[in-house]
Amino acid sequence: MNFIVEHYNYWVVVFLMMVGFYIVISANNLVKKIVGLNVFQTSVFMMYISIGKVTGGSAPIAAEGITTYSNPLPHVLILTAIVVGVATTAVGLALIVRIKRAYGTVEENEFEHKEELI
Amino acid sequence: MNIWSALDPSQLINLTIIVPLIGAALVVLLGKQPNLREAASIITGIVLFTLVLAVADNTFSNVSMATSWITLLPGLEIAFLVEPLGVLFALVASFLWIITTIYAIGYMRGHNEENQTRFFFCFALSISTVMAICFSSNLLTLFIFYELLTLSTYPLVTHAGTEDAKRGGRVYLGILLGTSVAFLLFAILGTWVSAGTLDFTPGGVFSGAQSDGLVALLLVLFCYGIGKAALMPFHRWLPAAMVAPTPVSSLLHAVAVVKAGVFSILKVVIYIFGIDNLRDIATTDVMLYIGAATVLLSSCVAMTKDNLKARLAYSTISQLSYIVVGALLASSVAAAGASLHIATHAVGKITLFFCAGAIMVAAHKKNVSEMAGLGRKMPITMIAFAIGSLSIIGLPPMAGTWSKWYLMMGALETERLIIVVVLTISSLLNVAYLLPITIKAFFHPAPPNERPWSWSQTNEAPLPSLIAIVVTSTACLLLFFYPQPLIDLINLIPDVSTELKGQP
Amino acid sequence: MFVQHFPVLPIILPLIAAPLCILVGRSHLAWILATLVSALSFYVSVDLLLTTIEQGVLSYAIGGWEPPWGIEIRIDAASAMILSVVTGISTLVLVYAKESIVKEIDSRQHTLFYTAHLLCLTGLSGILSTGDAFNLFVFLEISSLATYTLVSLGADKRCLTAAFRYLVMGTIGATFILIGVGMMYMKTGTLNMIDLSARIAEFDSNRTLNTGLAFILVGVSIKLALFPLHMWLPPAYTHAPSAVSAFLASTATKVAVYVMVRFIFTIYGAEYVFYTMSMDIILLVLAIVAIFKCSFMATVQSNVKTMLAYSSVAQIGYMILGISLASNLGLMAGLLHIFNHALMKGALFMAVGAVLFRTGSVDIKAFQGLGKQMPLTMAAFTIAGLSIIGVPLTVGFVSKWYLVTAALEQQHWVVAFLVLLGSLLAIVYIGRILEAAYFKKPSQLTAGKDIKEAPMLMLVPMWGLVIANIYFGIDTSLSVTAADSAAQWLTQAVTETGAKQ
Amino acid sequence: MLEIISSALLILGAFFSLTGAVGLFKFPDFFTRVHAASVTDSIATILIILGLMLRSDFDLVLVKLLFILVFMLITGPAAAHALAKSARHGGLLTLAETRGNKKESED
Amino acid sequence: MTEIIDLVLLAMLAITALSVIFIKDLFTVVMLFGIYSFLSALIFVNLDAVDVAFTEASVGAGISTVLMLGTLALTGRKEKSSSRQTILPLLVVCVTGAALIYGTLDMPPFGDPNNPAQQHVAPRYINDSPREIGLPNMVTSVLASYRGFDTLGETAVVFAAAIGVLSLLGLPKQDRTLIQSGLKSHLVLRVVAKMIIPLIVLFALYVQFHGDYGPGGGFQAGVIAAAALILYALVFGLSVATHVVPPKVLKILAALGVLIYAGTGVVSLFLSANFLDYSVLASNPVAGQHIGIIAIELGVGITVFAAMLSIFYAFAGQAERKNIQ
Repeated sequence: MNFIVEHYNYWVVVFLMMVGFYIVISANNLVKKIVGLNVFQTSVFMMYISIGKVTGGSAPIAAEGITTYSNPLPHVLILTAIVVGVATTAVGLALIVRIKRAYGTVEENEFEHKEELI
Repeated sequence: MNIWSALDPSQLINLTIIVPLIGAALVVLLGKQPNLREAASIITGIVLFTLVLAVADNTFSNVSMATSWITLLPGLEIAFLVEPLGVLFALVASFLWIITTIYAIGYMRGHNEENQTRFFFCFALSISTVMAICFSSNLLTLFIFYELLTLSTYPLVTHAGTEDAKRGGRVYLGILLGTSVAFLLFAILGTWVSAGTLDFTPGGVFSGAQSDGLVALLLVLFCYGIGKAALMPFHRWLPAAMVAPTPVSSLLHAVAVVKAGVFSILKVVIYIFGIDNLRDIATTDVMLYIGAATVLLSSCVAMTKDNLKARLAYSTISQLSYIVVGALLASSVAAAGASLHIATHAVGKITLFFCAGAIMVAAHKKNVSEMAGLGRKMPITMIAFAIGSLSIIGLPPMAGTWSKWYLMMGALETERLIIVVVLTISSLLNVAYLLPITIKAFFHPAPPNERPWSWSQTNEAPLPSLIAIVVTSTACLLLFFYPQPLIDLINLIPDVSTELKGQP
Repeated sequence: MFVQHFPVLPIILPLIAAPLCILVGRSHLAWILATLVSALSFYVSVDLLLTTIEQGVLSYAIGGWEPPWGIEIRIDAASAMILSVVTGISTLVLVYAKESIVKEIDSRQHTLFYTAHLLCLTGLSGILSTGDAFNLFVFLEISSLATYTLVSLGADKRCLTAAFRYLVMGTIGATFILIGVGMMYMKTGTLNMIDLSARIAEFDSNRTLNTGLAFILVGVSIKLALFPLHMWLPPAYTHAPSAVSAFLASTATKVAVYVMVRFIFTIYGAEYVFYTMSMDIILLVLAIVAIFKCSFMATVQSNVKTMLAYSSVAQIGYMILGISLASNLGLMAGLLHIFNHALMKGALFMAVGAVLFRTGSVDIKAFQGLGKQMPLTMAAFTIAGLSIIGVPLTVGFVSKWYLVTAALEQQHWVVAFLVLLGSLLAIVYIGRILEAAYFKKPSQLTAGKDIKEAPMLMLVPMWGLVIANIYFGIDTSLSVTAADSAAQWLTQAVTETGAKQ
Repeated sequence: MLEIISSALLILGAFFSLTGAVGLFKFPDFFTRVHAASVTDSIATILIILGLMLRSDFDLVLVKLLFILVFMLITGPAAAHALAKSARHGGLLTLAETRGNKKESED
Repeated sequence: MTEIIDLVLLAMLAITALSVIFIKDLFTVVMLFGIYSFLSALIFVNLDAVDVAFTEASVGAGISTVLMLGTLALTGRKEKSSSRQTILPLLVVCVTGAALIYGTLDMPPFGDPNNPAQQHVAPRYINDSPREIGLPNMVTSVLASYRGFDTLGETAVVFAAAIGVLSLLGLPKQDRTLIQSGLKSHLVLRVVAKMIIPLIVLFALYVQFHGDYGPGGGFQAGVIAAAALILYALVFGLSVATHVVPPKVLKILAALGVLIYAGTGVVSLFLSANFLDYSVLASNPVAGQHIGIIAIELGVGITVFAAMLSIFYAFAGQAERKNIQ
């Protein structure tokens, strides 16, 4: 029981990750793939933030009267990771726009060549 | 006979390799003026031969000659070292190379082939690599130049540029590169890892610390890895390469390539495994019998071939297996016979190929069946052909006699009667597939349209070819009467001798 | 005065040059700038290599914050060696690109191309130099983003789908690595590699750490196109501009291999990975399958770039094989092959690019008769091809030699034999091209046009690589010493952790 | 005293947002739903923020809340308006109109 | 209390994510994703990661969603049903998930202050950073100084993304004609926009320079400022926006930001300190740190602003181009 209380957070996060991952590899529409990618990454971010959480701690901004802070390091990492995520998303979406223009579709199963399946 | 005595002996090795390269360069430079170009080739050949003679001279007055170029990998260098077996092969190759060049000039002009410059260039290149093989002092060097030989002869094989020339070339390259990369390199690496050295050392490199299974495996790998020895079932490349112009066939199939193969096998047997240890290796017998089988089978195939060159090719395969068998008999006498066979078979077989080429140039005939009455049209050629055949069969007074003699002795000494039987049968088979040609040529009536015959109609091959033919056929005779220098040379090879063990 | 700052220069030089390219605007100025900077970082990397061979690891604390609190730049022989390869190839490719991109990329995008190339270089150098697990992820993403851009610059529209597939798979891989790093951090509370290795050594086996490693390995395997995860590579290399293919094929995947080496040998330690988790078997099998499957795929391609791409995947198999032998010699063979393969593949892709430049096609038909029309290019292709096959006196032979020796040393006779068999397949797929080039009449693809030899700016770098192929095939002292000391340092890191236990 | 007022405001705000949510589900057509939704982000938020302001003592937090309040006051209605208008623009009819049309068709 | 909120939020997240799988209307999918990232932002707040929450809300829910909507405008909002087999993906996902669950078994308990993650490196940041850097916001200190190199990389990534999008879509030309496109008819919106855009910009500046003391910093500020102009472009039309901030300028700004950041590091090189060591920028280290952090935060802000806006321009330019055709 105690074990569950201590880990449920991670398990839900894993579930979310897998939902995102599933969307990425199963979706037929490229935009949806990108959405899935974002869901996947956001869930990973949650895992990191969960690592940094300290029960009874507060946001890592020094203020008088507060003794326990949550761990700032994961926050920093995830700030960076979020930026990376949005950068990837932007490029991916731009690619999709070009693909639409070149092929007239963004549905994977409508590309001509087999090698173009993503 | 050493006109190079001024030089430091070790320099001779470098020269033997570099001179042909210079020759090749000259050939390219003089590509525009055929006469100068051919002159360059011949001069190169002669200079090379004198060099090799000088090397031989030093060997007899046992001056040790060694040189090292570069260290390729730590502990592994491209290095050269003169030892008697190499000298023997070098002598044969360099001598016959001159003859072949002379012959080739006649042939190529008679056929007015294209790309003659490329032809003579590769020709010179190949002899240079052969020299490197002769004197290589470790397996890595041998391997490298073995590969280079394959690559430099490939353009010669596909010289004609026709579709089946390409097909032949593909088989040639495929089998030779394939076997060498898959088996030979593997065997070399195995030796390197297990024995820790690749240098050719008298008595072999395996200290006995290695597991028997490993050594046995290595022997098999070597025998098949050296595809140039055309041990069945990796013999296909030899007939396939018959598409090449005849001078190439003669150089490849009588001298350079195939002999490089059997030479490598001899070297491996003598200097990597060591003749004495050979007996204890499990797979020796297996390979020995495979060799024997090759001897018989290829002779049988040869009989079925009507195309002259194809027949000669299969006869070459069987003759090569003589040498393999001799090497694997694990007796010093047999080894001697094998070494001698390199020389004797070379002169004999090259004569036959020359004749085949001459017939093709002069009478435009490829097949045995068409040769009735040819003896009158081209008497000299056909006489030479007869001499060559006898030498291959091993009848006195021809060179072939000696080598077969020693092989037989070796077989008897090791009490392997099967081998004795095999050798005898195969000699009979040789008779069966070689003599008919001569008989047909001289005693069968020529086809009606070519009669009545008169001397005026004698129509021999171009002079250079004729010279070549005469020289080689006389060599066949000479080597019967004066084999001594070669035999002395062979006796210098560690634990190889023409004397039976029992005798003092 | 900058000598003590050399470790960080290969990263920040291109990083600063990239925005400058945008500022100067004019494409040929951008070209000059990019080439100069790349050459400069090459010089720095070589200097670093020589230093590390003598003195071992160089550590540089970014921002003056000592590790593990700050980010550490940590250069040992391995990283310095691959760093030199990457920067060197990049310089040559940039020289080559000037002419090559004219026909393949819209002139308005040339500046962007150079910028993206520099960013990619930044990312790769960063991956190689950093001593911090998360920082590695950041630079991985820089290089990846730049790579997606570069690939999508191709002329054929299929480059778009190729880039997109690359993007999706690459991002999944990066996220996997992120998960793995997170799990490592969770158990150790640090991100610095050396610190990590010390603290991981305290666990003999731990489920979280195992999973972390598994995810990192899978993620990296996507990036380095290990066999079942290689689907993104062939289309990407096929449809990217030639200069890009040449650069990526000879650097990007190699860097990923290096990352794998880092995680296996420096962070987790060979004992943990190979004995506790017995990853070596998995890697070995995958590597062998990769060698055969992809070499075979290469033999049936009609598009020469695709063929080279598949051959790259096969060659990566050789590197992984070397690593998976879990021995000093094997690791050294793997590193050596990274170095050598960069030389050969670079030259091959450049040659193909030159053919594309002149004939406008990379179909095998376009190669027919080129032996006479573009002698220098095809000669370069031939030599590099022989090197791939592993003919003596080329670098390919050296790699093969060490790989097989390493395999035999471990008594893996079958593996050794398979390696040699693999090179037979190489004979087939290279042979097809050579035969077409030298023994076939020009096809209708090229019949009409008169094909001239490639321009000087393309030939010079191409032949630079070819000569390197031969030079390092004959005089192996430098490359072998580098690879050897690299392997030494990597395995030493293992023993260090062992000592800390 | 403040406590009680603020809690009252908070509860009221909560109640309004709840009604908004219910309305969003219950109401028949688009426009009525927009109306319901806009209740949540106008009155409900205002009440909640006021409640919070009463709880916080006089400092930066208070100012920030004030800012948010003003911001919500401006944006909330604007958003609702934009929604409705663009729906109109897209040719969506209100319930009444559709009924009217039906009548016409019946006649 | 936190746990309960946590649980509720997680449940909502799960529902949102699952519904993304099944819904075919991409517009809804994108909206759901916006909700998803808002919810995760709430979780971050709940887990004390205010800066992250701030970023996630402005990026995930803001920029990403806008870009996705822009893409949908060009590619169509319906996902076609496909005959694609779903067993293999499901299998892959199950295996991966199983592996992860297996990994969680040895994970340290959630929120335990004695976890290794809290023990080894972090304490220094928490206890000493106020003294060493002189900033109350530890996240900013770590981000900008201890791990400043990561942030430099992050800036490079944004720059790279901008380069990528530009090379793929190209920037719209700045046209002198000033077509009053956008939402001409929406008078209310135009008035409201005029009222709030200055506020947003003001807020962006506040976030930029107050990031050292509270949540926020260059990245969030850049995004917010970009958002202000995106709103402007949406309401008054792209051509007007390009007139206010020309694309060329954006390109230069994006490059400039990276240069400012890297330049700061190089300056400390010339002051014979390590790369990105700010302590030497002023006589007293803490002041130096402060100067350095302000400088690099500025660099980040400029780059992010320019990159985000130019990316939006690129997409909007495509949209207009489509309308013209």
